[in-house]
Amino acid sequence: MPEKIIESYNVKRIEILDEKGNADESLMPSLSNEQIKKMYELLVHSRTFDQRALNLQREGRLGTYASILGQEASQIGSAFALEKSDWIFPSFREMGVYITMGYPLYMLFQYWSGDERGVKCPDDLNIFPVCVPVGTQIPHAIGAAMGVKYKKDKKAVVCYFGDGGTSEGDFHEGMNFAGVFKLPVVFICQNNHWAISVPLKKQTASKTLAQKAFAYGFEGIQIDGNDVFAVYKTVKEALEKAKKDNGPTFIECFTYRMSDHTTADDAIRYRSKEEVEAWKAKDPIQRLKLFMEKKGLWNANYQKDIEDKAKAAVDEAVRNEEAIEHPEPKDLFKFTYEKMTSRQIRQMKDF
Amino acid sequence: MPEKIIESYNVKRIEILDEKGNADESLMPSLSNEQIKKMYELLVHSRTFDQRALNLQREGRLGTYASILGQEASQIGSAFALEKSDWIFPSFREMGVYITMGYPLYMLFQYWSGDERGVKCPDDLNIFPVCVPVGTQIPHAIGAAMGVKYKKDKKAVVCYFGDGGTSEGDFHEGMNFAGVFKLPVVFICQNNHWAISVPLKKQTASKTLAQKAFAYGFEGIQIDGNDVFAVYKTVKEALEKAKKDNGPTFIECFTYRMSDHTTADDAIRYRSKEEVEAWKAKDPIQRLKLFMEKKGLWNANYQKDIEDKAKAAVDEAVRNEEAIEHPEPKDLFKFTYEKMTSRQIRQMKDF
Amino acid sequence: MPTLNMVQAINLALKEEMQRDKNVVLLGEDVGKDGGVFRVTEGLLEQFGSERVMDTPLAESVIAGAAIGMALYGLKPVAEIQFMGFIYPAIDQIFSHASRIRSRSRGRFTCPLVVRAPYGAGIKAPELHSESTEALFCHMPGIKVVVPSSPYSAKGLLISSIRDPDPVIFLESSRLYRSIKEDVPEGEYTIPLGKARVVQEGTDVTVIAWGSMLQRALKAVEGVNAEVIDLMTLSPFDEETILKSVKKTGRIIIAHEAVKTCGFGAELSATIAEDAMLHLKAPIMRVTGYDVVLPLPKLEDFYIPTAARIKKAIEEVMKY
Amino acid sequence: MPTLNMVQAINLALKEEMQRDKNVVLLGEDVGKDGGVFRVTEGLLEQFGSERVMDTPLAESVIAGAAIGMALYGLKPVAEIQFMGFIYPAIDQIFSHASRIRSRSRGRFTCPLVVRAPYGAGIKAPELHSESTEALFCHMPGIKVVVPSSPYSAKGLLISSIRDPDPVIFLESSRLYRSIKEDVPEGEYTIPLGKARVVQEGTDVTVIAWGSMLQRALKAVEGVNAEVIDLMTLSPFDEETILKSVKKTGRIIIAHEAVKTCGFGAELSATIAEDAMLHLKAPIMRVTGYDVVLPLPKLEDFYIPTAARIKKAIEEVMKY
Ligand SMILES: Cc1ncc(C[n+]2csc(CCOP(=O)(O)OP(=O)(O)O)c2C)c(N)n1
Ligand SMILES: Cc1ncc(C[n+]2csc(CCOP(=O)(O)OP(=O)(O)O)c2C)c(N)n1
Ligand SMILES: [Mg+2]
Ligand SMILES: [Mg+2]
Repeated sequence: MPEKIIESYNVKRIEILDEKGNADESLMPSLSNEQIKKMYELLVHSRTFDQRALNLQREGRLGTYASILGQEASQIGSAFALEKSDWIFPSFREMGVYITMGYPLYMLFQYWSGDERGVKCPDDLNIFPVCVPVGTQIPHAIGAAMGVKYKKDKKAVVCYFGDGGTSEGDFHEGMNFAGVFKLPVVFICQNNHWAISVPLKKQTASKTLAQKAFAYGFEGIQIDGNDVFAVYKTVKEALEKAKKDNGPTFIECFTYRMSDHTTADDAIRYRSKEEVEAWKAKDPIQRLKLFMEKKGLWNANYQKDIEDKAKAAVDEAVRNEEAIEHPEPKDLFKFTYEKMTSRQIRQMKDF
Repeated sequence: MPEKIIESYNVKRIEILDEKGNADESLMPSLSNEQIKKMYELLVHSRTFDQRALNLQREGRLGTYASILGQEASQIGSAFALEKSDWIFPSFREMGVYITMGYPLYMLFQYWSGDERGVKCPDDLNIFPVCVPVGTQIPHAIGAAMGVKYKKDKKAVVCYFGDGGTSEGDFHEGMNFAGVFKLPVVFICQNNHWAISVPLKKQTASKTLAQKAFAYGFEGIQIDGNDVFAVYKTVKEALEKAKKDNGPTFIECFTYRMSDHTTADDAIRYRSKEEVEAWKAKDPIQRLKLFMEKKGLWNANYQKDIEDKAKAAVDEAVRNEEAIEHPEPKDLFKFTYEKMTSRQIRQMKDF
Repeated sequence: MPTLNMVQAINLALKEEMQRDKNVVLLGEDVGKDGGVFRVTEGLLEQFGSERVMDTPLAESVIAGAAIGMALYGLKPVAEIQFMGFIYPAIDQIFSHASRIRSRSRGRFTCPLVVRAPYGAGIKAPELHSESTEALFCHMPGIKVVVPSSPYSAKGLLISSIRDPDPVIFLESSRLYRSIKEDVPEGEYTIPLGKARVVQEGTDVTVIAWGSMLQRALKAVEGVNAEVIDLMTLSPFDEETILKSVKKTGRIIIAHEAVKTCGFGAELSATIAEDAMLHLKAPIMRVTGYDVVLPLPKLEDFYIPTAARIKKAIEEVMKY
Repeated sequence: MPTLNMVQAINLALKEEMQRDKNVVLLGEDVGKDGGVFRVTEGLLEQFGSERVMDTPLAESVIAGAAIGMALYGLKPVAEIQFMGFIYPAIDQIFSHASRIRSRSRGRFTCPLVVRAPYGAGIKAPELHSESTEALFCHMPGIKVVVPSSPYSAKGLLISSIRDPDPVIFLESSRLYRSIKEDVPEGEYTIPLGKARVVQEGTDVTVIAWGSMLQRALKAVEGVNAEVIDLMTLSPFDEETILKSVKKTGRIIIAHEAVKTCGFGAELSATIAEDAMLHLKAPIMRVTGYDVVLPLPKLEDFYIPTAARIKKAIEEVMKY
């Protein structure tokens, strides 16, 4: 058989909760009503935070900020599946993950106001600071996963990045390591269809991002990233697989960046209103609300209650953040090395 | 249909000429007897060159050298499909490609003796110099292919690299560009199963290298790299496709590095004799000889004749190379910029 | 003559060079439809089409590497790296190839390309958006490094860089992009690479600066009989102009935004200490960024050298 | 006490540190089964197993990046880059992350890792196997750079580097690997980072060198009353020892294998010109590689600074 097929691959896509709030019961993950409500609250909470951050930026009270609008289900759904002891390597657009993990809100504002102290992760969490150079956090996740494996810890490592991130060399090298060393890592790619002004089609000719995993010998799967149940379920299973030492998983969350790339961007320059409108109908919060309403878990009072709570928490965080003293110029010198060099000590005398 | 298959991929493998010299007529490329003999002569020629290079190195008359033993069919078969006007980006183990393209033999010895002048490609060829950092030639091939496309030239660009090369970020980024811009480029990956001491299995968990192309939205195919007909046919078709602006192709030549990695290496340290022995039976030259013998194209006289010719050509090249004057120390300064800097001019006074 | 800011001047240089020479093409992240995140390439996609103004995937190494391949093939690519902090993944292509291809092939292949990148702090941007590591590229023979300090010089230097037969790293101070305007002639003019400009003559002290520091240097010398040199090309740099000034003033201040250790100021100082030592009246002082990891916005103003710090250094050397 | 060459001394340091601390792990291309292309890690796979001595795929960026992740997680990775010329793809991870993680996280996360690489010319190797671009790494705050010049110092410095709380680039002269032997004690001893060593005291001239140049410096000073300093750590470097020697001899020669422009010699010279100018009796001379693309083997001996060139510089400064 001189021309033969030696391998075959299928790309799967999972959807559970549709736009009308109907869930596929056969795939539905086991979640208590309390958990579902908690998820909903985190979604609302994250969006409240996000809106406030955008407002603060407009008022000049925050620096450049990257909105998560539209991507909340991918972030909350995935982080909800995590344990506090898991290690998380975010990019720069994962405020919903930080919030779900219980990261202090005021510190997030502090970071986006240009203060390193905002990403000094509390000791009981393992969230690596915001990673600015696209894709470069992936190798760190690989190394941490190698550490987990070496120490035989019952932890998983999760790494977040965007569709644009899949074009970088570090994505490739890292994915390949994950396959070769069969690492306990879950890659969560938020395919929000844009990398600043570059649409997915110009980012890669690959039909799905999920299939990129096949090049590294492990499972890749596409899920509806605006469907918090699909995200939760898929990530949860991938984490369990990782913790059983059954290797890595690549999850493409099919979602959309509803906002500008950052507050320094103006998306009107490069994409159509129609495209954005079409995605509005797929809003991740709206569909969970409809689901909960059908189940009797949601009503207007409840909505008002959690919105008030979210607003109060964000208000307090803003107050706390704005009460923090400006960092000392001397701080410039204190964290480059464990001990300052003699040259630094001399330079510090300028202050 | 909440859990559905949205894409499917098959990895094909092509074999035409088996170890006993039998060719699958249904797949056989159209080649005249003269062409087949020419191919055979190039195979012998390349092996003669290679053996001499190894000998010269042992005698201290050449620097570190990377043998092509076992990979001749991948190199000669692919280069035989090329036109002189095509652009070629080799790695460091493509002496068979240079030889097939008619590159002056003595210059190859000159290069491996540590003299840049050996890779000053003659004007009628477009072979880029030996590229030492693994995988880094791939982006150059991409850029050249973008040039071909921009100028609407009827040329293709060919890029060679090894199995190890597929692990580098530049491979990934380059492949992705090729897919996005639909470039007229043919990637020829000589999977010789080793990257120095690292076997393919530790290089990637991917079952084939061919399937890596699917991640970039274009065709990847595995071929028997010790089968000069399969190589020629596949590359020829890929080149035609490229020249018709139908995009890139990735070809995995399944072959084996019979020799040490380079003359500075000692493969006994890390691989078994059995493995090497098993591959001896798949020798690319032997099987073409058997094929030709069956077709009445080969006999012992012919063999002697072409061996003598190859030896004579190599002898002459060695003589020519050894007659070349040592490069001038002043040459150190002459090729950094088009014009020497004032600092360089002063430094050159040391000589 | 139009009064332009640096963004407009660079845009004009690109436009005119693209009109003049069909081989000039642009590539980079967001350079097309978006016109670049700083709008430097605005309007060029519309004018020249997507074959010449290429939005690329997010991959710096192959942006540089593809530019190399294009240059080998006879094009004149101008690649944009979105911020200098993202040039590091492209360093391998620049150091291992762009710089060496002429030498490697003994001149058969050459690499006439330009890599443009905004550099420097002061715009309250996120991490890694504020690098000024120009010295790294000056340590690599085969590469030229150009850093304009004003709209006028930006246009003339960029045209020269595009026409140069060798690879050029062209660094644009993002802080200056829109903060200074200047008369910039339409139509072609070039400023030669490798030549510094004496911005102001003086006899008591020489201040050498480039890019983002020139304005501060000029401010610092107010009221002093100082010579101010805008280096413009860092590699290869204009030893002659500098040594001449040393011989004249005998007091040297070098100001740069990069960290002190191994910044380009070190090379200038070392050159002077080697070739003009006997003309020095005072220690050679470097006024630079501190040897620290670049801070986030809240501390960045404390990091960037100020006119006051340069002034202090001048007072210091004037004591000798 | 065994007499070891540098390969053996480094191997011994790795072995002892791995015995002492289970968190010390090795990774890199061919470091396992093959024992490294220079055999520096020979025997360690057999002794410590493939969980601690990891042959990796061919991917420098993630070798460095994974080392960072391991360090974050509490391991002490020692990554090998096969030749310094192949460290460029890893520069982004080193510059953007290893150097900044402590600062970025205000100390919550740190990066105690070592990246080892053979460096320098003189072994007739192919292109890009002969780099000595140590100065690049010295321009990046947060990174330490160590370059041993002998088996004894290699062992002691490597142990210190592994134990250091910050990332260290550890460069090993491939030319020295097997060309010098020295008594190297078994068992632990450390040589502190950041301290230079006065190899030989003298009064007339100071020669500063490191790594591959120290032997040539010592040869060059034969018959001269010269002080010779082995810098050992380039970043942070030992200003004190150097300035003290300047004050003593007043004549300074710096020898390094890297190209002259923006080599680490520039920083040393600039530091002296700034802080000890008045003690200088002569120009500060740099004896370095030429400002050219590194040649292939046939010309490499003409590139590397020789003892004769250092000697000539000494004669030069002795005229003052
Ligand atoms: C290495 C690097 N190059 C360029 C940038 C500038 N930049 C910031 S975000 C971004 C697009 C990222 O797209 P994607 O990965 O899809 O993430 P998203 O912004 O959509 O969340 C770019 C180009 C960067 N931060 N890092
Ligand atoms: C970037 C880089 N890293 C490391 C090396 C050292 N090195 C030379 S060849 C090689 C293995 C290459 O393997 P492969 O790509 O399979 O090609 P092959 O040698 O088998 O032809 C290595 C690691 C290099 N040349 N470049
Ligand atoms: Mg995106
Ligand atoms: Mg191989």
